[in-house]
Amino acid sequence: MTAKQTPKGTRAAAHRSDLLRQMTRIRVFEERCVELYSAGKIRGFLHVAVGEEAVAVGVMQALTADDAIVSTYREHGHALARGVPMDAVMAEMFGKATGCSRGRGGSMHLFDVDHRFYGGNAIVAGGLPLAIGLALADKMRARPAVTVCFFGDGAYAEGEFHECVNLAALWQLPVLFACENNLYAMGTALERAQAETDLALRAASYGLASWPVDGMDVLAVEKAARHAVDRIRGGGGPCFLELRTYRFRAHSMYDPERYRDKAEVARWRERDPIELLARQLTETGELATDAREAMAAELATEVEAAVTTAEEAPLEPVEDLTRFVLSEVGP
Amino acid sequence: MADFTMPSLGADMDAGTLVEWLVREGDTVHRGDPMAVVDTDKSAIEVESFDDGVVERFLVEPGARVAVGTTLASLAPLDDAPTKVPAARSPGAATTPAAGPPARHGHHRRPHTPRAAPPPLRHHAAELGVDLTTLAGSGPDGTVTRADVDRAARASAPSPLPLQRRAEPGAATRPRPRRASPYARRLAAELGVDLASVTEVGGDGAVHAAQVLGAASTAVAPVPPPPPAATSPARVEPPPKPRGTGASRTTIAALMSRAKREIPHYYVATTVDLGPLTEWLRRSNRERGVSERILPAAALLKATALTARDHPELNGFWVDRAFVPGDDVHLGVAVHVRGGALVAPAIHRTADLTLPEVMAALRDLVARARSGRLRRAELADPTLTVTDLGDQGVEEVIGVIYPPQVALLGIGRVVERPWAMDGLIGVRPTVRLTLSGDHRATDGAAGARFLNTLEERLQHPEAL
Amino acid sequence: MTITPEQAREMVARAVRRIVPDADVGSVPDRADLRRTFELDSLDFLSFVELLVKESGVRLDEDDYPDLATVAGCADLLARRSA
Amino acid sequence: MTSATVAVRETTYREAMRDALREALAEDERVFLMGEDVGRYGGCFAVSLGLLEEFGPERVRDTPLSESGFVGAGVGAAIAGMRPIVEIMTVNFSLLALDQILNNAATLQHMSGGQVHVPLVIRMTTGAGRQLAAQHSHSLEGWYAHIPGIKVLAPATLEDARGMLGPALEDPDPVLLFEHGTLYNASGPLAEDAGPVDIQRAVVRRQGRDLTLISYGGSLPKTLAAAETLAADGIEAEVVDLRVLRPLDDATFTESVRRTHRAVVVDEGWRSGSLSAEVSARITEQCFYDLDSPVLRVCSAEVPMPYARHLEEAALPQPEAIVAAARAVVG
Repeated sequence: MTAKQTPKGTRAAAHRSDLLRQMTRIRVFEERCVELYSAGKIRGFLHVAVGEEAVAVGVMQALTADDAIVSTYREHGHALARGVPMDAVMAEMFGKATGCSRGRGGSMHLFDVDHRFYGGNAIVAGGLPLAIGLALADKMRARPAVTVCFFGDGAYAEGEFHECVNLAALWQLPVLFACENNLYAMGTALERAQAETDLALRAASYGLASWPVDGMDVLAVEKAARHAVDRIRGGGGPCFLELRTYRFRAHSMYDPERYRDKAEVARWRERDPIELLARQLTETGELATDAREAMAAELATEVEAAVTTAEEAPLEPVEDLTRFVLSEVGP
Repeated sequence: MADFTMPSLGADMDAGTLVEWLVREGDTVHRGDPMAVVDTDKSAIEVESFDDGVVERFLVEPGARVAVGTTLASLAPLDDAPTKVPAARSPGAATTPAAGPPARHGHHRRPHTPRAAPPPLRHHAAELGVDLTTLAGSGPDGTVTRADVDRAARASAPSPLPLQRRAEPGAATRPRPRRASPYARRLAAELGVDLASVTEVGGDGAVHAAQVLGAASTAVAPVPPPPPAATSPARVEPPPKPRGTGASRTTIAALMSRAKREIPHYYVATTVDLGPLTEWLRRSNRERGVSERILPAAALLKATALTARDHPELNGFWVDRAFVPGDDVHLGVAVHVRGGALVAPAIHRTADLTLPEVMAALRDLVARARSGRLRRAELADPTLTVTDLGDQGVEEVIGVIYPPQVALLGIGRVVERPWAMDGLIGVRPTVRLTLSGDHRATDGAAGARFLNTLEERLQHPEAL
Repeated sequence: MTITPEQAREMVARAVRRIVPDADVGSVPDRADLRRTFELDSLDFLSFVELLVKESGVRLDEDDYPDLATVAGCADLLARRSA
Repeated sequence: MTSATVAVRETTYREAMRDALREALAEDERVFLMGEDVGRYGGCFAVSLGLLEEFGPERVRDTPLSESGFVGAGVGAAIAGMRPIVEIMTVNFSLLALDQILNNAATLQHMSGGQVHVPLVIRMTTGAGRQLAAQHSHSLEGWYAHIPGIKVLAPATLEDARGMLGPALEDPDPVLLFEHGTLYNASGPLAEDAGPVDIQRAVVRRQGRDLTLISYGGSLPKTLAAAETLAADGIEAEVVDLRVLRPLDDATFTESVRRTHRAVVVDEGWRSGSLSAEVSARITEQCFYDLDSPVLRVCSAEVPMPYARHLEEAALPQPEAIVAAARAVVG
């Protein structure tokens, strides 16, 4: 079939283009957040994952609506890739009542139960026990759902990590442990925190399938994620992906980055996940040169709209302060 | 034309110091290019530009500490030739800082809002009742001085009384207020007992409900407090008496005056033949050991208790212009404590006790009253008080009711009297019983009925 | 074993002091009425009799009260009853 | 009114709790028991003896020694629709899971703007008195009663041991049940048909009028003993069993103190910042004008619990100390 683009081919190309769009969308969103933070509009802590977009977008492709996600405080990419509305995320960062957590959680605690997005967690490895619990329930009720648990290399040092990975392996729970290894736990490089830095190798020792993945290549991430999730859904027990990635910006909006030098950052920027995919799509002719500008402009407009909506959104009335401490049982 | 402003670089940052510029005026910068180094009290951080443009003019010099949001340099759009005069500030740029202290409006004196007077001066003014805001300060820059306050105090004093007098009896001169528990204070207020007159204190040196009730049951609301001048400044605390030995003379005086002033007493009396009782007691005491022996006083108490149960209208309290019946009969027994104190603690549920139990209760109560070991409840609860002065040799006792009770029974000495029965004259042991009643609660007839029932009961001692 | 007047007098003194701790028992004339001297009411007097019975072992009924009115009376009665 | 003779049987606190567990597991398949040695070993205090054989390993799950892991898993499973009963062997080990209890179980609902509910029951043994020395003798109910977002119960009687679990499981929010170690062997009559009890109110266990003794859990028997000693001396003490440590049932104990005008709080926690401090503060706030003496507290000495019997007894609140405090307030 000589047609350059077979139907399957055009679908695949459209999909690749959509991956590019999703990654760019996260990038534009987070860069704008950095600005808003500097202008004092976003307060508290802000952890951006600029450079790690491939992990969020790639892993999410393997999930269905029924699957559950537990994330960390570097969660904007995960939330947006999972489909949490951008307006709701931005409003949450502005502390507004229309935020996805009514303005109570902020950047580190985005929740959207309709999308089974069970929040970021500000405690390193704090989300792992939740994730295996979600998986335990799904397994006990024979539901085909998979729970993806995102965490960083820093979590490796927490007791909870070892307890949960072992428990999941012991009880063969439907969990995908997605370790976003960006080589730094805040200011501590991986080799200064772990005796054995091959995290995938370490995970295998707990008796579960475990692979390292190039976390800057969204196609590679997607492929590995689909393989792992299918294996889990097929009853193969929990899987572990070590997604080797890198964050181009500081740990959070207030970090002098004395722990790494500019050359290292520059080296990793050469494998910027967005540029990597864009180059591929240009070489194959799938991506017209002006398409990226149009995409960027369109996404900038979406982000600005979210900012405007967030600025005009109402604050939660103070009277609601004590609501939801306990459940509001019916009258 | 956007500007380059001091960024917020942390949750707790509201100002930053420009350390150095990384660009020069006239340089072209692009989004993301580092523009300057800023120190945030914790560390120095490179700050990037969020816009493309040409650096027109630095508005802040290195070393200056400015609030977050303050414009550090103006940027001209890329395509414009650098103009000399900085264009009007573009509306979009953030001008008012989101956080940080408001800019000063320059100095002008607002009339009459004195810079806050230092606390000691405020306290001094309050003590002398001087309103600071009404003063024009003679101090530098219009500040109010201590001399100003003193002058104002003297100026508004009507008579040349020493400053000390004019002020509300200053805390310094008033004797340290007696410590009392909140409940004691509330009870004192409710029962009209002046705390200052309660000299009894608990083990912890404070007045508790027991002492107030003790005072109330034996004292009257104080005579209007003596004029301040009368109280000698240093009132010597009476040595703390053993607890619960009843109210002191002053409290008794207060109680009795209130009783006489407020309670319209009526009195009814009768003489009762105690022949059957004394005969019955003599016979039964012979079979009892000495410590079980029963005295007439105990028998009289038991008979009175049973009678009070028959006539509840005399067994209770007059509170807030209404009679409140007692929940049971708790006879108050007036005990004369050596040394002049007087107390009338209650024997609880007297009517339910057997005669031997009443006797034992009486002995125990009197012993504890004299050694100051009465319990709070015993002082709090008498519903009808009995004053038996037989031992003191008087034949008739016309007593004063203990507020808030509504009656009192006075018992005299057992006296051999000529007695006519069925037309024959004989000699019988008799006792004169007098009932004082509060005419607000009952009438003489009620008192009379009470005494008749009491007399009838005393004729059947075996039924006591 | 009969109680000598001296022993009886000590018993009386001890009994009175038990009831009226600060009573000055030593200087009481033999014939003085105990109840009036020490302001003993009927309850006190009952306790006084009780103490005498306990110490002397002698039985004292209400009819004996008139004899117990004075120190001398007590001494004679206790001596007589314990003979 | 002659009531039909209620069928009564002699039982122990432990058996009452076991019946409650059996009933919960039988009646609702969402319920499962999870904890260290709860299955094959039958429970460290033999509370769950026989339940593994009756309900199987899926519903009665032994866990590795991973408190944070399995408590967090309980939270996750509860979020996903299960009704887990997690047994933490003793409150001493709960410190390893305090982060999951506080930062996840108690906080998720509020932080998520009401989206996430955590219908989880956690049971813990608590208290000293068996010479287990400092690390096995803590009494930390007061810590947990400090946390908004959870309920805390302290069953002290057979009825409460039998009846609190059911309503706790029906509660849409996390409920902590503290069972004092010395109560398991307590025996006595219990109605055959004993069932669910209220889990909101405190209860007056003994009427009295001269003062109010307020206590809970393991200290209740000592407080009742002290009340009897006082009664022999003519002092009638009213004894209030708090039963619910959060939310505290102010109404019941303040009503009592308004009548008696005096209060002593008995609490096995350390005095400083203890639950008794909170009870005392509420009495002072709500009954100030009825207080005839300061509210006194009888607590454990502020020392790590010593091993030696005589020292432990000296450190713990004892009836003698309660009687002394009572006399002090009655004056």
